[in-house]
Amino acid sequence: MSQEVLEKPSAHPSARVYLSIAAILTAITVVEVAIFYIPAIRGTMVLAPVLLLLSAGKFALVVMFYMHLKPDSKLFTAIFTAPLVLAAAVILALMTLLGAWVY
Amino acid sequence: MEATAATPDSLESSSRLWSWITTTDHKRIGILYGATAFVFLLIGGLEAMLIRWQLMKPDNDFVSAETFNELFTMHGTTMIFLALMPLSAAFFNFIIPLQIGARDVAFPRLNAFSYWVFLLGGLFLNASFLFGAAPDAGWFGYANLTSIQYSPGVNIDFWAMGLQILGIASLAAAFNFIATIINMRAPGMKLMRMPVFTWMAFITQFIIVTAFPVITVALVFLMFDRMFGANFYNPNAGGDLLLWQHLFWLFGHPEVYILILPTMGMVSEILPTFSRKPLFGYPVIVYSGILIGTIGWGVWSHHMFASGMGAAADTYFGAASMLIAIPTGVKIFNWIATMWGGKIRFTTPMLFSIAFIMLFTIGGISGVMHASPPTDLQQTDTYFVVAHLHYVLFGGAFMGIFGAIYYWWPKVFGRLLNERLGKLHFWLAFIGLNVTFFPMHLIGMLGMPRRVYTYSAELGVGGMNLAATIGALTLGFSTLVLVYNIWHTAAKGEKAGKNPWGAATLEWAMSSPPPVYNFSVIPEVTSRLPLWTVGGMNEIPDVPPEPIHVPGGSYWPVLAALGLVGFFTGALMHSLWVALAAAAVLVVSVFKWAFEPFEM
Amino acid sequence: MNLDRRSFRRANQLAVLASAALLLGLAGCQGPFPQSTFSATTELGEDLSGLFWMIFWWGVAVFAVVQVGLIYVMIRFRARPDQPDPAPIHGHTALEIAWTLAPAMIIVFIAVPTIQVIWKEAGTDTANALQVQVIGHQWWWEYRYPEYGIVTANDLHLPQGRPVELQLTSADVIHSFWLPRLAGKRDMILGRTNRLVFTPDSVGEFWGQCAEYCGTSHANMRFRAFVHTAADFDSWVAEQTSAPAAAETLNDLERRGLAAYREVRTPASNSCIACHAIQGISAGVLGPDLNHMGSRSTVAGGTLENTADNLAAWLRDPAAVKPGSLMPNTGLTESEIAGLVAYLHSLR
Amino acid sequence: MSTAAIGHYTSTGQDTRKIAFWTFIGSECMLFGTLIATYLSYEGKSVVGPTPQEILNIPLTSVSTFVLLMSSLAMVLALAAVMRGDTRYSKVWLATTAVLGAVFLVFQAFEFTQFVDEGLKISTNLFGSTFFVLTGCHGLHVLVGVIWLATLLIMSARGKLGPEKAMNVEIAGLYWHFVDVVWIVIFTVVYLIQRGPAA
Repeated sequence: MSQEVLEKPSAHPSARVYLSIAAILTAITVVEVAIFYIPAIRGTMVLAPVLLLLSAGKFALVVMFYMHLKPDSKLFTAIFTAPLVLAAAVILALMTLLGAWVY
Repeated sequence: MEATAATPDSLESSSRLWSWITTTDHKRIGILYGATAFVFLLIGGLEAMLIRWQLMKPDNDFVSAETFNELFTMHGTTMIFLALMPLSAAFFNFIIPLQIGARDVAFPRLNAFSYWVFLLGGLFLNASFLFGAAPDAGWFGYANLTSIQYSPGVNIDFWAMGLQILGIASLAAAFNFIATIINMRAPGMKLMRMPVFTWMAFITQFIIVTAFPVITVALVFLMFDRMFGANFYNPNAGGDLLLWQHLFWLFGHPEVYILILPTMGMVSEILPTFSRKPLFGYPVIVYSGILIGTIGWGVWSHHMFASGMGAAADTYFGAASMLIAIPTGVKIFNWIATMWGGKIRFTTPMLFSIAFIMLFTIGGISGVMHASPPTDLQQTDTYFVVAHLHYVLFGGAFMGIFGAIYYWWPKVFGRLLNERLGKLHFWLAFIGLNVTFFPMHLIGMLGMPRRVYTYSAELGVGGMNLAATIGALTLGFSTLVLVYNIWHTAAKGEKAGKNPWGAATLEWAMSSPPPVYNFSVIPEVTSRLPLWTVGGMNEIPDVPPEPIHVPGGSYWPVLAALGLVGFFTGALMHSLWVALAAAAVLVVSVFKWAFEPFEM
Repeated sequence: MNLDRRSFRRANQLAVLASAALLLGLAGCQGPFPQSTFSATTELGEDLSGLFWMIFWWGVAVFAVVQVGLIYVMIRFRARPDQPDPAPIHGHTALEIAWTLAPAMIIVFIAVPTIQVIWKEAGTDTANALQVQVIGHQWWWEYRYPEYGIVTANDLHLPQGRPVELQLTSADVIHSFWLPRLAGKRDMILGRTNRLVFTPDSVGEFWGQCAEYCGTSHANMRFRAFVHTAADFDSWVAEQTSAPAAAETLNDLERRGLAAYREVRTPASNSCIACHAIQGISAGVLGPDLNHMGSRSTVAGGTLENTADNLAAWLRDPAAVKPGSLMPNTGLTESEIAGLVAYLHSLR
Repeated sequence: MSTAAIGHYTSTGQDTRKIAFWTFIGSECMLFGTLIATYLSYEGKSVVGPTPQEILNIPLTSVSTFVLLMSSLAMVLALAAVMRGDTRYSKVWLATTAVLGAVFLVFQAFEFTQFVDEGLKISTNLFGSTFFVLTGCHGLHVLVGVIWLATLLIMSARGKLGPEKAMNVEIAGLYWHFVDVVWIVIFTVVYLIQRGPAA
């Protein structure tokens, strides 16, 4: 967060980029729901990691491109990711301490 | 406590009261915070006196059990949420913009909103006394004592909603200060050239921003359990009572760092000034502050060693809690090194800061004693912990804050507080504190648990409890000496120039009290200690070369605050109409506020 | 300036003397401390206080270093008239490393024994341990010995030398079982069972108290533990498992008490049999089990000695003894109270 | 960061409101993180009553997820339109975003009423309590977003939302995308990964 003189304004991506990202997001959602309905995967242990990965992908896409975090100053990335990581840690810690990992 | 107005030219306005109600000037909001918090400090202190009077001797009947339980709950809640945090906020408000060379905070109206929500929240919480239903489940309010089954009255509703309101005030202020510190520093003031008080405040705001949502969620769960029959803390429906303890202490431990870090910043400003020497190891103090803030998030369950979480959890939380002693120890050694080789003047702020180091060390050590889970099995929930927490919160936070009051008073009001009365206040407080809280280590180890309205004579701790009561009365009286000092110097205090203590940071570069625009020209700094370094900063003329636009007042923040607190009052009264009406006031005020032309 | 230094030094000595006198004087003149954590009598208790004293002496060492350093600095570097401004020293890396490593070393010295004790206490085997279920109620203690089928209240009886495993839970809010001289404390939480394992070594009477704030009469939730020799414990068990004396053997005062005990009052929840249990007479579960109540050392959750007039005072107005008590004031007449006291004390 | 000329000096060259708002989003991460942590910790621990497997309606929520994704697309297109000063498309895309958000809320309201009819209320069991508070809190945020977008739409209709006001729209966009991102997590964690014993 060193002091930068007025940062060079990076142009916002064109509409075409946004449309392609929307298409990817839709595709991932369709895949997620499809996986949900495949009985072979539904009951197994592999369902959760796959779905978490896919949704993390959607999460990153929206945050980096729609919320313009990727081209923006690293200041915003820092302010957003620190609490995000903390929130993830809190989720894992509470699930562990309250005994939620039982299957 | 109607403070003397800042410099006459800065506060011309039709009626004085209306100008205070609609003020958006960070300096006046700081004074409002300080005055309100000081009144709540006196209320909390009165509650402490009543508690000590009841515990003066075994089987005493000065107050009933119900009243005692309300007193210790309100003493804890008031001291933490209504006295200590707002007193720190008073200094954040007044001093941070001056230290970073800004004309005001980033969002002045949001700043006013924070204050009014805080004030109304404090009144909301204390209004419970008028209904004879003050909160009585402890400042921590463990689940299912707070459930509707075991606390059917409105006591807990007052407590939970009061904390929600105060949480909103703290969060709003935190966003404001983070934006101010990041974006409104004077040219040349890189992050590592910021004064240490602003650094510690910066870390504190990030802890507030991440910790308060957790207790907000915990309180929402509690309110849904009580009002809509939800099952969050209902073991019969599969709920786990430890969920509340985990969520509360996930907020609770970062909270105690919210309480102590600002004071560490204040002490780090006072010690160099009166040792005539720069702070020793500035970057180390800053990084250890950041380390305390982050590790502070990984230790919360040391409040729960007796709840049977299992050996693995106890081992981790015990080790992590001990780890925090290292950055704290490093700070203490750096403070002593600051004084080493200095030219030490024992003014009142300096005495309070030295006492802070002494007493906070004792509190830190007694803290490490129950960071170890097995010893905590004897110490938790006993008076040993009461001694520990008062050494770090009174000996630590309040001594530092009293020092800061005497240190920055001339800058805020233009007059120095009387040194002789200051020293009397210091010695009475120092002796009173030790006489009150040192015996409590022993009382706890000899078997007296916390929050008991009485104890049997055979327990053998009657004599020490009497000593603690005498000490508490001394402490109470010492605070009155400060009140007299304030009243005495309001008119007759020695005039303070720009820099009565010869300090090094930016807030001493303009007149006392500062003009409403703070700096006639925006300062440019080239060093961490601008006033002590040759060419450290540009010249600040007394009269601004060209007119400076000062934003006017606005009444939308106070109306929005009334709407918000009205909504909670409606919820408390289980009256949908009051809640909806208040919500309407809030929404209208927010819209009007958003569209009000307010030129920064 | 002189005034500050002289008054400062004299007042400082005064403060140190006052604190020291206070500490020593008051500690000495008190009688024996029934709930002191300093005089543990079990291996578990000794482990806990051993750790405490180890950390305590480390603390005293650190305290000494800091205070001596501070006082030396205050005296050595106080401002002397027309003394030049000191050199602006900003830092010293070697020193920083030194006083980061030093506390880290101390922490290691403290952490290792701590972790050893944690895992030792968690790992104690409870093969032939005496199982006692301890159930916390708002403001009294219920004990159950499944091995002997005994249900009692407030007085915990344990045999010497045999490990005991307390199964701690609560029937309402969170309490905390604290028996300083034998075992430290452990929370009692509705919906969970916590365990506390220790081996009572020396015979005697040990006091305990609830340590987690649990409502109006949290201060009155006390109990006593009695460690007996193996023989005495067996005779206690025999006494507790014996059937109550037959109605005919009661004298007429006790018989009047039995009648009062059995009487259905208005409202029905005011009648003794609604909450209390005596073998063959009533099976209430809300209040303490009154079988063999006469042999108990205290009344009203450990707050009053079990004497006739204490029991009478308790029956006359429970809320006066334990504010917020769930036992209602049943408006007993003096003769009913006298009868009940005699009858209850007859249940040896 | 080209959206708004910066009136006065700032230390980082970024817009102060944007810094404050990203901090607010960080704080909201902790709020939703705690809600999700409680949901996951209590999953499968309900003693009685309908379980997630029995009652969750995946087709309906898949559609509402798609609706929210498309509203994010509409939001960025609205921002692009405002930045280029294209008043017509500003209004079109702002309206589309608000309407899609409202549709999502209708779907959610329908889902809630259906659950209540099938016997899952907030007081029924742990699942009911955690589910309704988590999704209800998210729904409230969507409602606030729709009102915010409607306000921007009115400003744009009155010609008061020119390129110089683009930062207002960008910040509304940050809020809207964040609410969408939270739903992405909720949709996966609550609806698709139904842990815990089937009924």
